[in-house]
Amino acid sequence: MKERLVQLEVLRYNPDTDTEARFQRYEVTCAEEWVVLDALNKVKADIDPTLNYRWSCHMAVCGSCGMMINGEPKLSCHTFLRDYEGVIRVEPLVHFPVERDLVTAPDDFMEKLKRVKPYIIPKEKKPISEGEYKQTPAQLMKFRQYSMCINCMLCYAACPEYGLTPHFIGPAALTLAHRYNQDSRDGGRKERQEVVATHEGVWECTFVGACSESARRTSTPRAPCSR
Amino acid sequence: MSRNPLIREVPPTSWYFRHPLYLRYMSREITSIFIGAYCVLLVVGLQRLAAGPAAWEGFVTALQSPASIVFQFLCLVAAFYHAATWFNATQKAMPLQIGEDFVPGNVISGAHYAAWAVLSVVVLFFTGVF
Amino acid sequence: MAKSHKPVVWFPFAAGGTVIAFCIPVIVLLTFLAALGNVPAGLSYEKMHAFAGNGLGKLIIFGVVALSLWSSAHRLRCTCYDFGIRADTLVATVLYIAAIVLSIAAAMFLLRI
Amino acid sequence: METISTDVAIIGAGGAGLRAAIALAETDPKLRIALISKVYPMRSHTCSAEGGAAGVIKPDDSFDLHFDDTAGGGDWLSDQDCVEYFIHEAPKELLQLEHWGCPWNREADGSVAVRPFGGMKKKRTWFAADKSGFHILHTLFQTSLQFPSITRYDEFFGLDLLIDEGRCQGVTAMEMRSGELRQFHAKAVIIAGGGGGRMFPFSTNGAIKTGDGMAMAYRAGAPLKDMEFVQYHPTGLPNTGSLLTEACRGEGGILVNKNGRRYLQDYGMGPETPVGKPQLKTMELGPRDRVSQAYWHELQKGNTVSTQWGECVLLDMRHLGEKYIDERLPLVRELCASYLQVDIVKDPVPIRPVVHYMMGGISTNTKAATPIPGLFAAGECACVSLNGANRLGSNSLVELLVFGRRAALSAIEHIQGLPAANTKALNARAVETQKRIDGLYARTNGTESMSGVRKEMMDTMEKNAGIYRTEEGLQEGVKIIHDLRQRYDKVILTDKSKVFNTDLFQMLELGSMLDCAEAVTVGALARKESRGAHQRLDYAERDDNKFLRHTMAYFKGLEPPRIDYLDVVITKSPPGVRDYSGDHK
Repeated sequence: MKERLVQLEVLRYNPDTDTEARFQRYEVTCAEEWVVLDALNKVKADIDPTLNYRWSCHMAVCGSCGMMINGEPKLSCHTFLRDYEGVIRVEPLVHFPVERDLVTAPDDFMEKLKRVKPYIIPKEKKPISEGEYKQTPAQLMKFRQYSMCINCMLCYAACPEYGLTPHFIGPAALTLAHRYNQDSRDGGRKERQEVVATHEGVWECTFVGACSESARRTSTPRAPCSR
Repeated sequence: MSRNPLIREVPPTSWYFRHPLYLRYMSREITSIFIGAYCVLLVVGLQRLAAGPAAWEGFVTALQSPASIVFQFLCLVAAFYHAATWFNATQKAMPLQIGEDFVPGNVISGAHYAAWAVLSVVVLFFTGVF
Repeated sequence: MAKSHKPVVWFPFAAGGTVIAFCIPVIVLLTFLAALGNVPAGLSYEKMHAFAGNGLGKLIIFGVVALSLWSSAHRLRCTCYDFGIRADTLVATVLYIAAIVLSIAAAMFLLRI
Repeated sequence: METISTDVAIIGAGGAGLRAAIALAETDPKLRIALISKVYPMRSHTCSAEGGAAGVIKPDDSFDLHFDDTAGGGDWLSDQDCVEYFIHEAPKELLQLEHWGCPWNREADGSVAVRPFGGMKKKRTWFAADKSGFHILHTLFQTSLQFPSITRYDEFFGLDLLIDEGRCQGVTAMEMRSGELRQFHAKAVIIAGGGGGRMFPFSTNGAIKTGDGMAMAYRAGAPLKDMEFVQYHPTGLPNTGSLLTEACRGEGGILVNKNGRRYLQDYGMGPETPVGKPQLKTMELGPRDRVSQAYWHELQKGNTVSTQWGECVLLDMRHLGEKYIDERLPLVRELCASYLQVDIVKDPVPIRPVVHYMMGGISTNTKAATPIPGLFAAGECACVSLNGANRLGSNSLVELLVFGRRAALSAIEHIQGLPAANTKALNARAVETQKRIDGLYARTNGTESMSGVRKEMMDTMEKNAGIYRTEEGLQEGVKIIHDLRQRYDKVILTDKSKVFNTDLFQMLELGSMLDCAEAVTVGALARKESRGAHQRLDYAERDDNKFLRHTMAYFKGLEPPRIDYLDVVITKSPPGVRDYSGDHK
């Protein structure tokens, strides 16, 4: 397997000892086919156990390992070394407070997800014993793409509007609201609209389109539309 | 208590230099200055039109000043750029589903471009450009 | 949570954006040709007066002008914010009022034709 | 140390934990529920499950068939009263998820669609493309947001159970972002902490799957049951270990060796079926243990393909066509394209078996109750004895729903009329935990590197407790793991900070894994037979006389666990021959 010496420049911040963030340079031998997360794992195991970041699935579905890689919000488990040359700069996701190193605080994001009432508010309740709600493949396709969001928060880091206007509810929450609004089983659109159409809601979106760029792998957050 | 999260501020007046995508977005936003100014010019034109043939002729002559030519040119660029970005964005804002499948984005944009071209040609035809 | 007044602003904005995209380029092209000295026949006083004198013509002109004004005002507002001007309420008030005043003016001129 | 009083504490907010929380909140809105997890709920490993969830729903299927598939698939080590309960609850739970919005794939008429899966006699696997676990997890998480009585403690690392007067009455946990300890006083505790596949080097499991929940219960005195049964999934990516769902084969993918032969026919799963026309319960739709074992034999015979990632066999899906693959297996295509740079539409994918699931876990009964009053467990961390010696694909997503809910109902039963807690005694227990953590920070005599010990553990598990095992290998494995547990006390904690100290969390996780690994190896050494996922080269046959029993491992501090046995509950299906030769007999 082809190997290569990779240079990482990682943002470090430890609230116990630091008043501001600094960059630390690591050199680590990696296989050419590795992802940035593999390189970080090697640094943590062999060079510096005090480096902190989140990760779990290593298949781009759990959404833990979002980071800025050369200034772009990326899942580090799905960012391939083969696509990079020279020093790779790794920072925590922007627009979120940094707890430590690459670990950010997603509290605001979590609160916003909850605010759009992301659950079925049934049109008509029916007991389990009566079986499933019928839903044709076409009705399913209407919302499925919006149900694919893995909550990795990359779109919030990509969205300049969220950075400039932190009360903006943001792409993932809007997408989630839309996902349930479009579901044939749901009757909660009006309730959700009260949240989505407030000051903080959909009207703050100026259609930069950066959210969709950041999330091409999973769901496509979307700017508002009149529906 | 050791928790003391670091807040990394977004620079409010220079954030758009952080990413080419943001620059593209800002250049789209800036077109609104020219479009807005051009709209004012349209209102002035209406006023001249209402004021009679001499006023209208004066207006058309005034358009031919060098400053106006430059302004018109910039507006032309802005208008085309805005149109292109608008049509490209529509496919994302209003995805179109037929049956189980979504109409591909470039088909939606393509339809917009086609309609736009037809409309423009019709206007040019009726105004006697060709 | 206060309901946003933005939907009122946003729908004319979206409509205006579409109008600008479809109509403004060709209109600018016409005045640009005029500016270069090749005044298209359609821009003669008679043709323009006839078009604007017709009820449908008035409606089309007013629609294009008013929606474009409104949309531009809204986009200018966002642009100001994006450039770091944080007095959003003031900017919005000034721009929206300007758009409304100009739209009313356009309507008055049209009615005089 | 701050004390948080609650009615029920749940440790783990994956599928089972969330299902339990919702069941508690729905059944009694007045209950206070603390949902404690070391990750945000959406990060839980349930999200990585791909293929689907089994439940009898179609007219051509029956409960009896699901029963037979499960009991036989588990090589008759499943408790049949448990299987009986499970198969009847399964469709209800899946329908419940449908009502909560899970985007199940549909038939043209709008009813839910089902796909074939390994070891199942009928098509009964409900699926949402190849992201079924992801959709189940997110549906549960989003649904849980409507219940104000569920208080989430995201990124709280569970440490020790608080046991007093023989009852479990709470748990201590560390708030990861501050490094501070909290004690949760609860009338009942449900552990839903997932499995510990990360004790192996090559695993489909996420980094978080380190058996913390199992180890916590084990240390508190609850036995671990059947830990030696570790499932290898036959089709993992050879470099990252990422899962390629069984649905690849369910939808018609075939396995071939370097000679292009569909070798499964040589291992009791033949005769060959036509390519692209998979037949249930035979060839590529054999059970996971058998299919993984066939790989091992091919490896011995030199029939595998040498790749830059080691010896592989090939999974060929080309005949399915691009459109069908994109509709049914989009994630699989994407995973292969990005991590291996292989397009499954054009080329076969090299794959090999990879550690996937632990059949064993905290011993529970059909009510999801452990032997410790007040302590319940559900999901992969529990061994309710549904899966026996080998779990059938698509039973586990349903298991965490069925027994997540069951654990909640049992917890409610348990807390009726409980005497008041002795807060002082619980406090004293919590202080012991604080001391343990302080001790880790204060340790100065460290000589062992954490990554070194971890690597040795993983390599030992792979080498000595893998697909095929021997007396000699297991003896060595037992010895090394035992040794590593002693050496663990000398591991250096490099990072002495409080805030989000992943060095500390990895150290705690390593401790959990070592405890569980010892139960696996000791249990495997003691089980001198071959059954399901536990295959001994030196005891190649199943031995129902001696080993139709569950292994029970009891924690004995730094000593190896005490092993005991518990009879399997057989109600209507006596042990028989596992037949995967299809209808060809």
